[in-house]
Amino acid sequence: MINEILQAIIFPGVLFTIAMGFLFDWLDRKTAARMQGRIGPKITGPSGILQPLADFLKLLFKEEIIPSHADRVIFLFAPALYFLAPLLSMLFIPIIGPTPLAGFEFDLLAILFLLAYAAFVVTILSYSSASSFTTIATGRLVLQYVSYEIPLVLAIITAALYSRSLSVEGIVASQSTLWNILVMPFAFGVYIIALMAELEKPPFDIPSAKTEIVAGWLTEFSGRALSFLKLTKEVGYVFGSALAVSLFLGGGLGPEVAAVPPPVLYFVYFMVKLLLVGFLIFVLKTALARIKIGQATELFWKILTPVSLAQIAFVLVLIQGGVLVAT
Amino acid sequence: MPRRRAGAAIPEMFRTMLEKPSTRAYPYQKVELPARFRGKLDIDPERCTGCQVCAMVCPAGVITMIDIGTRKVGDKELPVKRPVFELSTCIFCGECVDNCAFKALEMTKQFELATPHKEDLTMRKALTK
Amino acid sequence: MTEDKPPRKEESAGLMKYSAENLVPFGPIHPALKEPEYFKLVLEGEKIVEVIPRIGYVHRGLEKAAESRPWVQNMYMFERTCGICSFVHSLTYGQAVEGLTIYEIPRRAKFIRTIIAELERIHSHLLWVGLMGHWAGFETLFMWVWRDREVVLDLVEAISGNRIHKSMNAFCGVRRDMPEGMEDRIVERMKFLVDRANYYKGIVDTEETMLERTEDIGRVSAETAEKLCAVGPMARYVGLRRDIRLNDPYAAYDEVPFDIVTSKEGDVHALLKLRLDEMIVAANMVSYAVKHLPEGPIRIKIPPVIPAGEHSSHSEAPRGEIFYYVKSSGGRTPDRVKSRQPTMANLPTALEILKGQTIADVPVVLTAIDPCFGCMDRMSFLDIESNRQWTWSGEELRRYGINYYFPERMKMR
Amino acid sequence: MLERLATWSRKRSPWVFHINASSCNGCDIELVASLTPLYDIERFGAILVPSPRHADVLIVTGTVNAQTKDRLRRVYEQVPEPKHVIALGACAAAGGVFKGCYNVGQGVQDVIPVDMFIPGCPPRPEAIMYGVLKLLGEVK
Repeated sequence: MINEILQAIIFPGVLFTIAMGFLFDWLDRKTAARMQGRIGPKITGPSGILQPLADFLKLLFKEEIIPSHADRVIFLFAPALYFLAPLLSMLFIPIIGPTPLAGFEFDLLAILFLLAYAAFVVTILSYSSASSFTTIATGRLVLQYVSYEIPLVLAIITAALYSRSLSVEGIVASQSTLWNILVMPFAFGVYIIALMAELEKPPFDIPSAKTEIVAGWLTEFSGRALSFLKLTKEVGYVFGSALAVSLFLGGGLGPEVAAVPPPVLYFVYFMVKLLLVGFLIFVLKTALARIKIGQATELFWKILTPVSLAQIAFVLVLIQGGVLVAT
Repeated sequence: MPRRRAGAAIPEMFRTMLEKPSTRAYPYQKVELPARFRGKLDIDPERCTGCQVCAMVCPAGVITMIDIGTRKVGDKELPVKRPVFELSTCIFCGECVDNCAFKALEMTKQFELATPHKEDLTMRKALTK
Repeated sequence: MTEDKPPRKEESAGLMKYSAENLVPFGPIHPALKEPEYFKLVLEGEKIVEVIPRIGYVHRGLEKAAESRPWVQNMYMFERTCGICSFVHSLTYGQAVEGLTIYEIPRRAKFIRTIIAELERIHSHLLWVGLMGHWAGFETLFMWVWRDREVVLDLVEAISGNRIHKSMNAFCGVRRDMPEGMEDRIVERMKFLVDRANYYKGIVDTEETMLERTEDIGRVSAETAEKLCAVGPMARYVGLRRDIRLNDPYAAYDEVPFDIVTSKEGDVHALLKLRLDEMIVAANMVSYAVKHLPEGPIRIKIPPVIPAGEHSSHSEAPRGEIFYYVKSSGGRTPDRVKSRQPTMANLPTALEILKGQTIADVPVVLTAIDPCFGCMDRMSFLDIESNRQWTWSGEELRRYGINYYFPERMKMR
Repeated sequence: MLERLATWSRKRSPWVFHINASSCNGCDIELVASLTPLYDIERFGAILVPSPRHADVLIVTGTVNAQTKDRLRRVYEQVPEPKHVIALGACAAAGGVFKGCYNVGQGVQDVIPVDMFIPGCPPRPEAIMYGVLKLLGEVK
């Protein structure tokens, strides 16, 4: 019992997830900087690896200003609610073995619910601060959410359909011979693009576009609330990539090495794939300019939704035809 | 018309990533300044005669002349003046240096002038003599 | 003073017919604009119906101050009208004053002026291309362009001693000669910049997301642009062949071969390419001028008193035409200096383009004119509350300003 | 212990909000240049933030004129504690070449308290970096 509680709190539970969030933020900033010909964070810890931690702590110790016209209750508590979403979802991902910490038979549905929940919380959060910039940002948030949600869910459903399971554990287990990405490369692509939209990474940083609407929905937040909102985004980054690894890249599965104990091996494979997915997003994010909200909606509805539907049809044909059925 | 594609910058991005970053290691390494760099103003008190030309030409009103005594010319008592520089407002144009007939002024290469107290930037060097 | 209550400023600006929800402030302190300037956007959803500018945040009262300062000091003050096109301001002011004197400017000085002005154009255009990347959310382009821009700044610093405010101009000449042995270095750096400009042209031509942000955005017809008095690149991108360097050569532009670039497309994408092309032309001009630099003196010293008369001068800044008018009554200070800046001329066009765009286009379109509000905010004294007219001396105006705005202000200089 | 942690994090993560109080752009572009690859102030954790509520350090450029005076004060009040103000350039420090124009004041410190002056017209990016680092050295 104590072991499990420790697992949930430290490794591979909450603290590990937060640490990974910091790591991803650092890698993100560092790779972007290197690709732009800069060094990026350097003096905070070795190569600046503690930079996200310093940012987080500094914001924690800062004064928190609540705008007079804001809805106090939501403004104070919603960041915590928002923070829960990716943190809870992370418990459904198997990291150090084929069984996740809190998996159950239909946990994929829970993940989908938590995704929608996060979008909902962030919308009321944004609306609660009631300034003209956050109002525009709220509109953009909602519009972006309804745009990316359909392709995102369709991509997830594709994996679930093919693996004939609604639990992350089951989907990972079904990929022991063949990774899903080889069957459904387009679903993976759609998932990554939709994920970038969910994380508000360029080119989809529309709701927090710096040069258009100040800091978007983050404009009015300061101090502790801001630190948690930023942390949530980073943890969401980790969770999104981890889900991609589990759904399409076979989780921690990989060739066995005799000398290494299976949990360690599983963890190493998982981390390597996680960082690869993260790196893919870093590169895309650095290479693209921000698009407009109308263009984003068009991209998701007119291009990516048909693509993911075609992918589902293709997978269904495969299943009906009995070719390449997952184990 | 060239082909449109998303991510046209990716090859160059990877090339840049593998190169050495172009950042100059400034605080750890001294800056190489060109010979003509116009930094902090400096005065040689020995050479200054208090002729006031610098105070007259300065566009930013950096220089004020202060009486430090008198001297006798013939049978008249004339005030002896020396400049005081308010460097916080200096625009580093070098007009005073160009106009100083006695070569008392020069622009050094010092540019690290940040200070929490504005008073630190008042240069009274010429008065000390 | 009339008996009626004067209309509130918002009413007089025609703002009252819009409800508060539709009004979104853009500025004065906004991350997209590095300078404080205020635009009220009237929105329907994301679409812009009307833009109401409110200018004057960078007003410092230069023209009035010029009347109480000696001629040479004004040169340095006008140079600091704007940090990006600083040289061309002092050049134009200098030319206007030189027109009042009888002296001939040495040929070498003219060439050096051309070199510095073109280096400044390269730096300004690169700055704008980089910032356009920043406004469109393409940080990588911004970082790369600004990295390459440092090449120009290093050259400028080596020639003049400062990266931004060169302080190179003097009346009838330049203050510093070209340093020895710089020729090869300049030519080689210019070649590098031409290569980079060609690469960036490729990027803005092929990168899908960048094209989506810039293509078909900010379209304006040649007639409208002409009617609204667009100048500089804003005139050239719709196909008008307008360039003071060509139409009315000053400095050494009649001796350095070049051709201006125009475009027919008339959108922001065309502007991006036009500015990069202009940069290439400027780089070639610098190379030519450096190779063909004539020998001779660089400066004639002139007395501090300028003969009476009036004269005007104009020149092509990176953003368009700059115009200076000076009037002298033969004293140590000018009687009147008037300057008109390209941003002021281009702003009506930008506001016209903005109508009908979405709010996401605001930074891209508004800054497409390469705004320089520091240049723009000139003396514009208008008392709408009482129709009184009177004349003030500079000293009185200063007193009034201090009393009005800084009642607690201690003594000024 | 907690105090030391707070000081450490504050020294390592100065988020900068930039206000142009009627500057000529020279200082502004040099400030932006200090973010770019050749100078890269992000090495020391400094980034430019878009909203004053996120900021720790307020960098003010330009002669504070009548129009921007109130706005400067308002933005200053929006920055959460602890906050620091840097006056960048000759104009922000004392009015620079515009000292004596009828519309401008004599620097930022008449409007809001200033912790660090960086003179120069405009200061080099290195000088800006030196000023920011010197300010961080004094952060308690």
